[in-house]
Amino acid sequence: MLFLDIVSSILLLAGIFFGLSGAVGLFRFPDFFTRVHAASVTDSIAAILIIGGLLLQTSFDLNTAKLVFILLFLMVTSPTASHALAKSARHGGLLTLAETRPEDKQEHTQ
Amino acid sequence: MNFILDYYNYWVVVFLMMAGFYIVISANNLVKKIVGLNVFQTSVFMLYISMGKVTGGTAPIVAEGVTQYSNPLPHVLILTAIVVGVATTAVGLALIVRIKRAYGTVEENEFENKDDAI
Amino acid sequence: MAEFIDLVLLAMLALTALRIIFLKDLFAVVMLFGIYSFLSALIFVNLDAVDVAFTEASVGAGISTVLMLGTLALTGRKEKPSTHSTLLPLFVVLVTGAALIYGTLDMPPFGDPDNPVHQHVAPRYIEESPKEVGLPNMVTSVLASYRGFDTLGETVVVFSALIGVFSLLGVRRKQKKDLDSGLESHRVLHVVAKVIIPLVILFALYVQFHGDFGPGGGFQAGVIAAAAFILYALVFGLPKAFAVVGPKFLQWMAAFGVLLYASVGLYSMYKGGHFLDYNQLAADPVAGQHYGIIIIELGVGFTVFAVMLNIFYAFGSQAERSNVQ
Amino acid sequence: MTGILAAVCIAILVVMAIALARAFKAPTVYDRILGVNMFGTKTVLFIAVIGFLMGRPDFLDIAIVYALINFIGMVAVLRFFEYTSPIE
Repeated sequence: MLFLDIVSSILLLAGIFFGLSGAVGLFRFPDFFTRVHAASVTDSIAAILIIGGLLLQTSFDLNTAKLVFILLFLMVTSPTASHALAKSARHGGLLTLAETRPEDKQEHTQ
Repeated sequence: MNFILDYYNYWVVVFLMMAGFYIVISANNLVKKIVGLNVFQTSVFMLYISMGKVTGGTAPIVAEGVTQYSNPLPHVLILTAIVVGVATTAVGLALIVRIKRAYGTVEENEFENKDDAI
Repeated sequence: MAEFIDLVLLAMLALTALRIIFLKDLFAVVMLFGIYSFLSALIFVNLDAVDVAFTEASVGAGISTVLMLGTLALTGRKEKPSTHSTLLPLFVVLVTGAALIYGTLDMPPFGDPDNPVHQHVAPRYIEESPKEVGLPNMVTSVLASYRGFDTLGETVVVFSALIGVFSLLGVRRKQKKDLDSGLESHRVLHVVAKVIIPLVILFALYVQFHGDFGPGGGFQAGVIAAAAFILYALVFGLPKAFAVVGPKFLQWMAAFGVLLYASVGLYSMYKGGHFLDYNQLAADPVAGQHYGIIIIELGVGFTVFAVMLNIFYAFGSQAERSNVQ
Repeated sequence: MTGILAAVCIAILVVMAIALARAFKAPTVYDRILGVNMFGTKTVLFIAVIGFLMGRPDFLDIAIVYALINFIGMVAVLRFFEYTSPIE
């Protein structure tokens, strides 16, 4: 029984680490597209780890089914939402950082 | 410190009420007034629910080994209030759409000279 | 631990409300209002109000935000600067705020078990309702059985909201030249929406019938099912959504829900009880309560689903009408 | 075990606060949508963890509703935003 607790707390702590790193990335990154990348990548991994950690706590009953449903749902929707957001931003004419700064554009193209 | 903990909930509810009240008064756009109304409404809901809370009690769903429940009656009242609140918000927004079509604007300070227009 | 979480969440809520006051871009105001509803639903979870959190999250954050966005699509995004000064409103707000805070000082302390509110009426319902109505979820038993007449009135209020919105806006008939609106360029959303919508409807049915044992019930189920169809209308466009579930059919469905609810009452009167007295519905009173509550929750689910979806159709078709001209 | 769950709760609260800050200070509207979306996903996790911390795991229904409404709200914002105006 103790083994399960250890594994689930490891998963939970890893989930926290990724969540916090995503949040820091969301706050400090210079432009929108880097922020979208930071937020969506860590969202997915933090959700997997934390819900995985919680799954080990349940004793295979209705709650396990609900947690698996949440996990599957988040795995489908959160990347889709980030993709749709980035595509809509691009469609709406938002420029990436490299495009907005012409002076360091030359060294990109060489 | 204990005194603040006892009344913290109510003070935040009053603060939200006043924030919603201020939005309704000072907002120029009708849609923002509706948002202000909803902010005010939600703070009233929170007042009722925080009165019904019992520290150490759990949600009013019967579960074995639980003795202390929070008071279920404010929950029923607020459940009804939320649904009625959304119904009124929907009708309010429909009115705003009609005002926009009739007057061409939803800004409060542009209505006075428009009355003779229609 | 719970008090600490309560403090932090309420602080976040206050900050969100403050930020809403100073925002001029109405899109941002509506999105922050979405966060405001989510946060208040979270606080309700923390204050043990599980059903209320369910309703606030699905109705408050879901339907209200979508309707406001629909209105903004018609009335424009920028709020023009107001001409009159903000001193007078600020003064009025501060005076009323001070009076209210002075009023809260002699309220009973938060969360104290022997507050007067917990002494008079509540113990009777906490002890009796599992026995008399036989449902673990006391909120549903009070909402549907003891206060059944009020919930009937509330369903009629939701129905009259539909009548109000329809008399104001009306739904555009489907013209031939209707442009295939919706998020066509988002191919990924098309595929994902097709996968998700059956799941959401399945979850709505679970919520509908799970209302007796856990958080859930007719209102929440109706809104979640309406949210599934709203997602379909958003991604595939209104013409396709009209083909799936037309506004005419939804009007009948809304009326049918209220009729179903009231006919349960009349039937229990026919069986010799009072209006909406479920004990007469079956031989054993508690079984009668179960039947009664399941049927009226179904009626409420029908009405709320039909009304919320139809109101969205009315707003959505306005947005398309203004674009077609 | 409850200690770990409490730590997870506090960490998720911190992440929600940062997502909220992003939603407040966002230069463009898309940043704001991003903040709202991240806030929504983190609330789903927060309710799941609170349910286990308080020993009432039947709160998970609300976590599911949160995930649904967060996604549908995001699609609605994108849909109606394309109607209103080009990027300012």
